[in-house]
Amino acid sequence: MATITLAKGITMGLRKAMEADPKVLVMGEDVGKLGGVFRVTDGLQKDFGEDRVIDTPLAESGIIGTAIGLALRGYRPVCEIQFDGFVYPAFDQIVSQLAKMRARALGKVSLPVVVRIPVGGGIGAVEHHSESNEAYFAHTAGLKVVSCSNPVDAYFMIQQAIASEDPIILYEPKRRYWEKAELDESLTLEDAMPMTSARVVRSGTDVTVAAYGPMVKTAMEAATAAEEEGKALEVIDLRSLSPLDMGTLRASVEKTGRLVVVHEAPVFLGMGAEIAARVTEQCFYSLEAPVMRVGGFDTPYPPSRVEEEYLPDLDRILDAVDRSLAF
Amino acid sequence: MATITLAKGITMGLRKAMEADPKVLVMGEDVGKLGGVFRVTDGLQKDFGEDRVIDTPLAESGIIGTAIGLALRGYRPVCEIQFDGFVYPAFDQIVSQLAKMRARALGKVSLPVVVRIPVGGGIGAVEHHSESNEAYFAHTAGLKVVSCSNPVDAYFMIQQAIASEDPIILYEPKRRYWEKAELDESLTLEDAMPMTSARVVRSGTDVTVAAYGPMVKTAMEAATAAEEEGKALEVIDLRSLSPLDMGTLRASVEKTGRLVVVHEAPVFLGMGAEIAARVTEQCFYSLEAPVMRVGGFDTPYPPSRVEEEYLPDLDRILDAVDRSLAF
Amino acid sequence: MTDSAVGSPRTAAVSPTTSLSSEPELVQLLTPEGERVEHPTYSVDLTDEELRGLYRDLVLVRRVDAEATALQRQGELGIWASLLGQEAAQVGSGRAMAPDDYAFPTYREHGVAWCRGVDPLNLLGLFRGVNHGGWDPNEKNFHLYTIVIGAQTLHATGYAMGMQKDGADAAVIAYFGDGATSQGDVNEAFIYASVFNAPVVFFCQNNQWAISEPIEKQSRIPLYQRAMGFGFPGIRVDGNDVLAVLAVTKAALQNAKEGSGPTLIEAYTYRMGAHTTSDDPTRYRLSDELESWKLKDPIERLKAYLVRTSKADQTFFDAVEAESDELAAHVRKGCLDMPDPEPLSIFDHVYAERHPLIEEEREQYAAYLATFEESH
Amino acid sequence: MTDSAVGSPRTAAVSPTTSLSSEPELVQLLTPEGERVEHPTYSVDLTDEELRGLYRDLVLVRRVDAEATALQRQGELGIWASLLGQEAAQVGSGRAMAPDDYAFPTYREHGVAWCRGVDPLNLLGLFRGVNHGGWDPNEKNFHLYTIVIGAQTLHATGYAMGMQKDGADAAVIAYFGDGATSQGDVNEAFIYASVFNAPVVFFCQNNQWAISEPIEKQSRIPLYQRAMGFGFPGIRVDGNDVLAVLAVTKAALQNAKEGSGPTLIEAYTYRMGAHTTSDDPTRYRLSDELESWKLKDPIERLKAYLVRTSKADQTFFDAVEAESDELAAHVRKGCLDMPDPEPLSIFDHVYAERHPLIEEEREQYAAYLATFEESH
Ligand SMILES: Cc1ncc(C[n+]2csc(CCOP(=O)(O)OP(=O)(O)O)c2C)c(N)n1
Ligand SMILES: Cc1ncc(C[n+]2csc(CCOP(=O)(O)OP(=O)(O)O)c2C)c(N)n1
Ligand SMILES: [Mg+2]
Ligand SMILES: [Mg+2]
Repeated sequence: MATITLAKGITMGLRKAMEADPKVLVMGEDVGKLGGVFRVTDGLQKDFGEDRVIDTPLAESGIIGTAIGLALRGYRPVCEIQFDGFVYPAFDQIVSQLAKMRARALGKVSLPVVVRIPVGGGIGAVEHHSESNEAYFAHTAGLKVVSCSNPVDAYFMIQQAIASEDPIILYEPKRRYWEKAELDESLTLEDAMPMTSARVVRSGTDVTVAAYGPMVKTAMEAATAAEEEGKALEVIDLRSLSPLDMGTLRASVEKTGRLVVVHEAPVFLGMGAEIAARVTEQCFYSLEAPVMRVGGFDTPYPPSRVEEEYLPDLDRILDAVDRSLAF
Repeated sequence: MATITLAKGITMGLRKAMEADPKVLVMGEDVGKLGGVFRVTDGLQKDFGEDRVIDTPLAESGIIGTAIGLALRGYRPVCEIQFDGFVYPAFDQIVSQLAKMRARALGKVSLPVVVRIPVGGGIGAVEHHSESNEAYFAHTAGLKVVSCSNPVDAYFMIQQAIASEDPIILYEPKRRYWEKAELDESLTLEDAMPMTSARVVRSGTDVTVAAYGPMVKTAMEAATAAEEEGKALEVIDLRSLSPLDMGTLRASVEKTGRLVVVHEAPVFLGMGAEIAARVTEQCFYSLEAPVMRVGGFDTPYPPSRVEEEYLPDLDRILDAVDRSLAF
Repeated sequence: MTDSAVGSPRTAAVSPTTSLSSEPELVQLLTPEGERVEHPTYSVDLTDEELRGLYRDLVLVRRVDAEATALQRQGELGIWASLLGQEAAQVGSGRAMAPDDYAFPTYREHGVAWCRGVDPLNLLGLFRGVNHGGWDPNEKNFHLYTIVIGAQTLHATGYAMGMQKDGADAAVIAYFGDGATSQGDVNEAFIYASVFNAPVVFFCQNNQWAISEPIEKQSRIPLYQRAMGFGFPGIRVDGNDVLAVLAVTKAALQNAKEGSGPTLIEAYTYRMGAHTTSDDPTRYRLSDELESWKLKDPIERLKAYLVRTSKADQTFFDAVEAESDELAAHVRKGCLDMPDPEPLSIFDHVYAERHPLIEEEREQYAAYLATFEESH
Repeated sequence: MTDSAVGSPRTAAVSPTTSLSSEPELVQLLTPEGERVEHPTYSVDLTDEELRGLYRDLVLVRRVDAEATALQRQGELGIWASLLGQEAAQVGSGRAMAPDDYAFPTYREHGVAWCRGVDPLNLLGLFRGVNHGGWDPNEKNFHLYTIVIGAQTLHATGYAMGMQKDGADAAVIAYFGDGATSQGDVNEAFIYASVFNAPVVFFCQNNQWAISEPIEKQSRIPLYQRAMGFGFPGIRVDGNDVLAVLAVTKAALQNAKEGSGPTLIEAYTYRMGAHTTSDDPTRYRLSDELESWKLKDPIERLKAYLVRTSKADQTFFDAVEAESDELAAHVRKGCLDMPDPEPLSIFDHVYAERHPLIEEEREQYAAYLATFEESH
């Protein structure tokens, strides 16, 4: 057993994958000597060399575009986008090339590229450093979008993402990078839950709260608080945003009859929209209230001094839970 | 009264706006002598000169980025993106700059930039020429996203978009460019319905069908066919995707109790997701069936020889209507 | 400031060298009249058979192109991007490549595809709309066509970085057009290639037009000089001279393999036809420009040379004609025989691994289609 | 191939000129020792008062920067991007601008802001997190800080295109760093500016580092030579020499206004501090590099010159010191006095026009907040 942070979980997972397969590369801005601005790649260049841990020029389209070429040559690049708000220059390469090339080739090429994106707010940063843009990629066919919420998942999901033959967008909740947990290093990938499965992290009977990434911890806190008020919340860590694990969601909603979806991203066309629409269609007669969505407002991410107002917190989740129960 | 095509409606609207305000510019690839690949800007450079109708270098980020600078200088640029699939290189400029700069400046600057995007499939084109990417921009706070479905709306909406102080993404349904309608040229902008209002284009009592852009015509055909089967469909042309005209949607759903949303874009996190989630929350007790979504599959847009299978048609709409009624 | 100022430590200043108006000469080994000329830096030494082989390539790819254009007119293709006029640029560079080298084309490199041994029918599939390409890029080291302008130059650079890591004795050619030089991606590719010293040759076919926009809308200096700004060599070659293109491309590939990094080759040529079959060039360019370029035809000049030097006789030319007719027939028949994709193929190959949503939609759509079967 | 080959019609080939290893000299008018030297092309003719004014600017902006860094350490700012070491590059270029000229800064141009007359408190607001900028760019013709690397260079180019259309006797300066030169946007800006001959000066502060990445990761030749590839002049100036920067920038702005189009200025300088207060340079660079640059300090050299030529006496220096203390106090007090934004301000200024969703969310959130009021 080792106590690790979420950031360390990614680092250890990367290291394991690089040791296991010489084709695995790490590339991005400042991932070398600095170890990335969050130190997630700390020590990797020292141990694997500049040939496998590559400080790229300051150009995100170039990072993804060359990663695609490297993948076509048989490499497995893991690209770090320094902050969520800086993935957009690479949007064309991700959406029109990375996501579509396999279908374009009728399956004759694979693009095992992982795009790591530190995501979300709550760290008191300046503009563009706190965004939640998962819906853009979840709406893009050909990509898989996953989001880890804790150190152990981080450790396994980065390895699963690298092992996948499909391009993966892996979201890392930056404000949870320093959260700690115990990792049993004897566990292997075989022991790990499939990357695209959701996990019930707390079972309850009254209301289902579905969250992912940074909001899982917040949802758990809400569940604890609700318990004191005698409400039993079931909390689901979605883990995978595309595809969605509908089976787990359905089973829970059929039990509770109520669903609240929580994310930092703006509500309008955020993940909550798809989950609400899909769950409602599949569980129409089980739902005793409409699916409630708790998320960021439909505004640009605000200045950090007011971000706590923007971000869903325990109270806003409980408010939605109450509205659902009162419906 | 003049008979015009949808393409001509945009051309005439552009011309009117350029005549009225010397600050209005048209810029994009091949918009000059060629008049754009769809001839929408035909004749404008001849009449307004190369200074106001600008053939840009082949770089979309540059088109939007320089348009932002021109807007800051007091111009009102209307940017043409040649095809839907080619807007992605400009994604960063649109999402991080165009959409957010006004809030960044606490309202001290306006960015009256219009981005015209010929959208959607059904024209037998090669890859990247048939995409429906409105959900990306509708999920982006700071932008307004509108979609015209007929020649008269095209004529007015382009003028309204240019008149707006907010950045507008205007979608033009390319396969409807050659649809004809009568335009009463004596009508002025004052006579026109607000750009952000939806329109009930056919009233009915059994099921509401909400569509926009190219799918409005298809929805109307479905309504005609349904009538023969004795089903009275109410068809709504949403026109504005962000913001949504919820009042019109609510009124209709409260009447019919059933809603089918139709668009070409992939269903997963498409506009239908937001509409289903929002309408369900606001009309929970009026809905007799879950909101049905008819859209493109969650795959890349297929080769043109099979695109008719991918695109929602009359039968798939009626199938959803039946599933709604049978629920 | 003057040319001599470039990089001269005294001033640490640079200024434009050649303007577009004063066009520099270009590397040429075969004049439009078919005269063989020497060049101080570049040369080719080809056997008569190799020379005839190049002629054959030029004729065959032009024939395939003509047949495809005809098929489009007859409604068998949705659209076609003709290479007419650019045969020498494509065959010269295509034949410069070794089997282990790799090409990243645009949507117009039919001649390069031919040289790599790709059956033209693969290309027609895309333009007919039965697929988006679908051939196996690794079979002939010829990547899929890329339609998004410039995107493939980064793929090519990344692939070259991979070759470098593998220590392979191979290099990549990234194809793109004059208009593409304005895209951020292409300039980023120049940066990555130069910083990592990747074995990639940037092969720009300057056919003078980007749909309706002349080269002046993309650059105010000759395109080959763009390389100067990134610290690698750039060179302009007569794109209608298959020998010069072959020589210059061979040298650039060799330099790349020897570790000298990227080179930008500007193949100066002309788009003799419309941008695509959907385009109408009469709206934006004058026919006399076309006339002047007709005199520089890449095939005519090689034929003139072969005839004058009696390296080929009429029987050879007749044989090539006959072969081109056969090839055209093969293309036509193969095109007409192409089956439309199955409706459910839409769901294939989106992901390598199982995907619940795709499977759900496939099943639902299959069931939906079945309802029609029944009703008939 | 050699330099002389550049643009020479005979070969139509270009090749790298200077490599990074052999650094070219740069335009300098004031040596690190404070000696005034002449340059064949560039000169300044300043009154003693103007020279003292420049010194005052340098000292004051450094003081503001130091105070902001201190405020961050004390938790009053979330982060701060220090300009330490780049004062001359910013003051020299900032003072070269006329009132009608327009600046598009990155996030580090505190010295330019000062020259434009922007109260430093406006800048602190962003780093404190009370807004994203929020000043009126048109008040002082100083655009908002842009954090997305390179994006502002296109805004600057577009703005310059607008000035050109207006026939204004004005030009734009686009500020960016060495790392930014790798972004597609910056290269597209070079293309638009050169093709449209826009009156824009591209002012690149090469402070040798992009966070942890040295310049070698962005380019293998000196950055000012990038301009060659786009057909406009590029020049490297001693970025720690306020006089040289002033002269070179003035000339470039003048050329732009006279219709000669863009110029790329590479201000060769050094980031003396961390990238931002969140950064730890000890992880990636050696301190002796820092030591060698200390000897080139922009303020020391000007002070030495003023003293040696007795253009300024101790009373002047004391006065500037005193003024800088006042300014620092103003910055500190103003920073501490900044009110946090109102919760509901999140919904302001997202759109110019009414927006039902924003209004709905504002109302709902106001009602939600009210429930807490009650409960207290
Ligand atoms: C990113 C992007 N923008 C626009 C287009 C539409 N388009 C297709 S070809 C073309 C012109 C390309 O010109 P050039 O690079 O010179 O190549 P050529 O067609 O002349 O071979 C344009 C604008 C595209 N395919 N991709
Ligand atoms: C598009 C984008 N990618 C990444 C970043 C993160 N980032 C902020 S500053 C910086 C380095 C910039 O270096 P340079 O251009 O030399 O400017 P300097 O900070 O040295 O002044 C990076 C990578 C960003 N702000 N924008
Ligand atoms: Mg071209
Ligand atoms: Mg720097």
